[in-house]
Amino acid sequence: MVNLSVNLSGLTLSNPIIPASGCFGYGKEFSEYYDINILGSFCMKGTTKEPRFGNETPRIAESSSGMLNSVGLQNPGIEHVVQQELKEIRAYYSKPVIANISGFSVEEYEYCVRRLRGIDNVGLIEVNISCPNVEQGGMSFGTDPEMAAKVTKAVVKVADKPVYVKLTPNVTDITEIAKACESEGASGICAINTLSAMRIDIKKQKPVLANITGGLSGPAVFPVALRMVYQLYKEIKIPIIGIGGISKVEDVIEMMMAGATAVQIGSLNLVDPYICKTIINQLPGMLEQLGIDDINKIVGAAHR
Amino acid sequence: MVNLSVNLSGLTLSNPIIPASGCFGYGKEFSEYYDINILGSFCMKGTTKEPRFGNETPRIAESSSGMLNSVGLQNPGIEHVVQQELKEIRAYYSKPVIANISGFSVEEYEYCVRRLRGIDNVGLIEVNISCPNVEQGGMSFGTDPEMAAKVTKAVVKVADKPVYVKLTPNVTDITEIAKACESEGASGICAINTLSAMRIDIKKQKPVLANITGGLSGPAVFPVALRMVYQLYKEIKIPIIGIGGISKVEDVIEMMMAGATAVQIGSLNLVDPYICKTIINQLPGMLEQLGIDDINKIVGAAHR
Amino acid sequence: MGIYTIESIRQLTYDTYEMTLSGDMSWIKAPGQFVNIKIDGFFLRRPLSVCDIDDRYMTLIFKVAGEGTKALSMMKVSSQLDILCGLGNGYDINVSISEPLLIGGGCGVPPLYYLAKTLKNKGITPSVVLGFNKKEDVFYEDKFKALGCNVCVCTVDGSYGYIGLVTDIMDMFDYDYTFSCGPEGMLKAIYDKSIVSGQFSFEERMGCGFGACMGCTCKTKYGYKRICKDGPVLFKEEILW
Amino acid sequence: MGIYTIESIRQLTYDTYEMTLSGDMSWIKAPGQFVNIKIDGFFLRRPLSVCDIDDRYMTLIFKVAGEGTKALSMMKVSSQLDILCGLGNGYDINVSISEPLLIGGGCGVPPLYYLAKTLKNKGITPSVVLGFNKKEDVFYEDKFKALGCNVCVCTVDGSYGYIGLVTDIMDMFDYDYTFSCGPEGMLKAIYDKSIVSGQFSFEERMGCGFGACMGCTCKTKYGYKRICKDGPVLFKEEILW
Ligand SMILES: Cc1cc2nc3c(=O)[nH]c(=O)nc-3n(C[C@H](O)[C@H](O)[C@H](O)COP(=O)(O)OP(=O)(O)OC[C@H]3O[C@@H](n4cnc5c(N)ncnc54)[C@H](O)[C@@H]3O)c2cc1C
Ligand SMILES: Cc1cc2nc3c(=O)[nH]c(=O)nc-3n(C[C@H](O)[C@H](O)[C@H](O)COP(=O)(O)OP(=O)(O)OC[C@H]3O[C@@H](n4cnc5c(N)ncnc54)[C@H](O)[C@@H]3O)c2cc1C
Ligand SMILES: Cc1cc2nc3c(=O)[nH]c(=O)nc-3n(C[C@H](O)[C@H](O)[C@H](O)COP(=O)(O)O)c2cc1C
Ligand SMILES: Cc1cc2nc3c(=O)[nH]c(=O)nc-3n(C[C@H](O)[C@H](O)[C@H](O)COP(=O)(O)O)c2cc1C
Ligand code: FES
Ligand code: FES
Repeated sequence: MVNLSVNLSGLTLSNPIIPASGCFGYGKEFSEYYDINILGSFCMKGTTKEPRFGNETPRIAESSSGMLNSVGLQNPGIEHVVQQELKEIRAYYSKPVIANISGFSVEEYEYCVRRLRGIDNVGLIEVNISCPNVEQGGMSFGTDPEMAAKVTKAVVKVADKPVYVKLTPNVTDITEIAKACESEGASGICAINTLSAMRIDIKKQKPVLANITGGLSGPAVFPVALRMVYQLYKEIKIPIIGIGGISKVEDVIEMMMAGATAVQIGSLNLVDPYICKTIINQLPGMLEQLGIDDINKIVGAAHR
Repeated sequence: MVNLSVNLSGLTLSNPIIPASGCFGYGKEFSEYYDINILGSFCMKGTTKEPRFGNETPRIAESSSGMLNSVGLQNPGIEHVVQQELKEIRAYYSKPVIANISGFSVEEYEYCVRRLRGIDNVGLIEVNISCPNVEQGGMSFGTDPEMAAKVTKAVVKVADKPVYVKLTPNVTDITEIAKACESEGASGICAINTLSAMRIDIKKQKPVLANITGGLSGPAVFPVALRMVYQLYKEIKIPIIGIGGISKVEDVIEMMMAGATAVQIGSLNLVDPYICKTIINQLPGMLEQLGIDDINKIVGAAHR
Repeated sequence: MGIYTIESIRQLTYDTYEMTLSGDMSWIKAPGQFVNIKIDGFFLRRPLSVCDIDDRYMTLIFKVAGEGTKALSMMKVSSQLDILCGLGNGYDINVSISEPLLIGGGCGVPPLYYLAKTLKNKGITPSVVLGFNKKEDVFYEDKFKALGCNVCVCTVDGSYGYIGLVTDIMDMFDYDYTFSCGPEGMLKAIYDKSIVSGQFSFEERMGCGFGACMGCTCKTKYGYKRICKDGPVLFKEEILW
Repeated sequence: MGIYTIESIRQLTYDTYEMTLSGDMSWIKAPGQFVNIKIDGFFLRRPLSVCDIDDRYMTLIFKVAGEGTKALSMMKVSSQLDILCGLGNGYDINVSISEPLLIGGGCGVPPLYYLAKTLKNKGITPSVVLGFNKKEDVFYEDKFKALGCNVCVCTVDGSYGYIGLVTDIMDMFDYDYTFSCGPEGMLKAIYDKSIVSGQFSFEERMGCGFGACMGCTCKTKYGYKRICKDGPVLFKEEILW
């Protein structure tokens, strides 16, 4: 028997597979396709203090081995998430979930995280300082180590769960941002969010997305995400959740060998709603084939 | 008849299609596949002051819709390029080429550019401050606006041809670097070089590339390159050569609508040696279909 | 999600194809629902309305609009497709109506066929208005006629049927309800012109097609709705333009 | 570059396939050259040695090493492949030799077959040593025998033929020259052991396969060489390990 269970700052997951924020809603749609209790955990859609419509449509474009989105953090606001979504989730998911939080000021982040205190089916808080699809706030917190530190510090102070900070790849040096978060008490780092990107409709001579730019995700970004996780593992001591372009079981293993303790799978859920189930089923066999009896042994293996 | 000819700071190209540096050697191998005189121009492999072997092999890895390289500027040195390659090129290419220059100090850049004075089949100098595959120098000049400005200034002073600076996408804000180059007299900007990336061999539990990381190129990066060209067009007045992931005639048009006056095609030449010929043949028909009689009219069209 | 086998591909016009597929049809519950098709070499699936269906076969009609639909049109009979089926709400036919008018424009026509058939089975024979750009684009007029529907075709350039837009000829019929599908401009024109209630089927670029990504959200009088899950069909009363 | 049609696919061992293709063979000039195959869904081409060739057909033998060769193994007869042909220098047979020994290991065996045939046509019948890991991996022993070659097979685990490595059995033959192809470790062992001259065919991860990208460069006594263009065959005298 291969051990698949991993530990994220005290939160034990039965396996390292976590659907990523924004690509799994609140899990409900997927629970109609399969029993999502097999997941290590799942990450809810990004939540802000106030409800948001997000950006105008079109919000989606396609590219080679990838997609662009400019959803812009559509969500019903933290109050609704706490009062309704987190309660409804219990009906089809019995483990703790990950709450993904965004804000347009340090106070908003703090507000949301405070509001999550005492809610026992939230196991971890993922602080998104990397959304490329909102005007102010969002990514701007993630491109400046000082701002990243400020948000982390404020949030860690009020949180009663481990705080993981989710970073943007749209920076010169991601390790610098991560170190700032680590030093202010972040329990872990999630990397990466989407790459800022765009497409143009040549018939209309206009950007495809109403928001002009969007975030690139999917297999196209995998080697960039992998490089960043590898770099982070060298520079920080806290656990890393590896995200970006994972589409198959081999990618999970690469990502963990680069240094991730767990992984998140985003866009692939949108085109193959069963992808996480498939990968969870394939993991033990794949590890056995590689002669590995405990998945924790591969974390950072490529550094040795 | 559709007009395809474009002008790069006084250098007129019969069409905007230019094979990118490092993906076309000195053109010789391709001249065996087709008459490369149909090209607008072509960009020679990156040249440094001293000959270089580059990095150890493996230097190549693959990813979804892309490839990674860590060639590390293998080249015979500027002296050999001037004395031999540039002379031999005349036998199969009768137009001016673009010389791509790299260095490990400002002096080295300056030296190479000075050495190119008076050589009439060099039409343009592309200063590569963005190679992710060399230890010092290379990309480090391209991630800091001050260093970028310094290199540009030194090179512009000694050059007798237009100087275009080639930028790296591995930065938080590419426009900041471009503006630094523009203000020091660069005649144009080339964007983008490769994205720093990696792959891991899960059987060996080791990075695939001997150099650990490499540069990601190919269709996977197209939407990122397009976004950067679009951003640059808003912020600078000098011409932009759009590079990154172009694989078909539609991509050329998107790139020009984003703001590129000409484009470079890199990796695609490696997997389809006829790609530039194919695209040049398709361009007039594609433009006609879009109702465009002069390709210059689409430059920056997506901004209007 | 399921694997479906291509049973036939037939070219209806110079750019429009009709494809029949076999496989598990139990997912599909209502006319106006759509399927989302994985095409080799493309990351996102392509949404197409169900044009017709029975226990064993499903018919889709699609226009070659870009690379994805082009690749689809070149697939071979008996090859297989990975399809997410039974997506969206579909048209609600449990509304009290007696003389419905079905209005389709271009590649908005396909879902109306299965809708017409379903209404027919309920004992209601709808009237049908089909709008196209030009003669060469027209398809399925005879299919609707074969159902016994009163069918009127118009083309923008007048090269076939009546000249003009669907809104120019819809008043030739008596109707107490509209079901429509087509370009947004057409839907808006119908909305503005018709004084009766109705259901309108919308298109939007989609990430998932099953409600997970918020890629397709629009504003309605009753809050934000996902075109893919809460739509594609919206009631006239809730639409905000 | 050209389009080639798959005429047959045959499984030689549990993981090794033999494929014959028809198309323009005029590109191929020498044994030891390779082709570079575009496989749908993969960005880079896959290099494979020419195993045999005549005016109309080419034979390739490949092991399923990863996703690309797996996809290749599942292609159907009569489907088409986009292939760059006639790449690399190939073995130089215009050297003065009388008793050449051909040494192949695993998927380094294929190019030696066409080499043996070419030598044969020149009036020289080579001896052949083939090394595999185990019995189940062995292929083409009979094909070399049918050419009239003296063939010796060894397996690492001794489950077939002689036990051991090719270097353990090569001295069973008299030879004045070696032609080898196989894993780098094997080539190095042959280099160290043999006292005669020879030619060695190398593998490297390739970007282009035709000399444009410098992805495959190695150092030799006479400067840097591109495995794809200046190789894959190097002379013993120039090799630097
Ligand atoms: C609910 C729904 C039902 C539809 N039913 C039909 C139908 O029955 N017959 C038919 O011909 N067409 C239908 N369409 C439109 C059809 O989905 C597009 O024509 C198709 O996706 C174009 O793909 P492409 O690769 O050829 O074009 P490309 O332009 O290359 O596609 C690029 C991307 O844009 C998306 N896209 C492009 N046009 C549209 C569009 N109009 N709507 C949504 N996404 C688009 C594609 O899905 C893809 O993600 C429907 C659309 C929706 C949303
Ligand atoms: C000149 C030359 C001749 C060859 N001839 C043969 C032959 O006749 N029969 C045979 O079975 N194999 C041969 N090989 C090896 C063959 O190219 C690889 O097994 C194949 O590329 C693996 O592809 P994959 O997608 O299955 O594996 P993956 O590991 O998924 O491939 C990933 C990437 O690595 C490259 N790669 C992986 N292994 C190798 C390798 N050993 N050499 C070069 N690139 C590699 C692939 O081309 C691809 O770019 C030859 C290699 C070279 C360089
Ligand atoms: C449609 C969509 C919506 C997203 N929304 C969020 C979000 O609300 N919060 C967040 O932190 N990341 C969001 N992301 C980013 C993903 O969580 C993930 O970081 C990114 O897509 C890279 O992973 P992937 O390549 O597996 O998709 C979103 C991504 C997509 C495609
Ligand atoms: C094998 C290889 C070698 C390269 N060498 C150079 C180089 O010497 N100098 C340079 O400026 N860019 C070099 N590049 C970058 C390309 O010129 C180009 O900027 C990049 O590949 C993106 O374009 P593409 O996606 O069309 O390949 C190289 C790229 C590849 C793939
Ligand atoms: S397309 Fe994903 S929610 Fe509608
Ligand atoms: S693989 Fe490109 S030069 Fe050899």
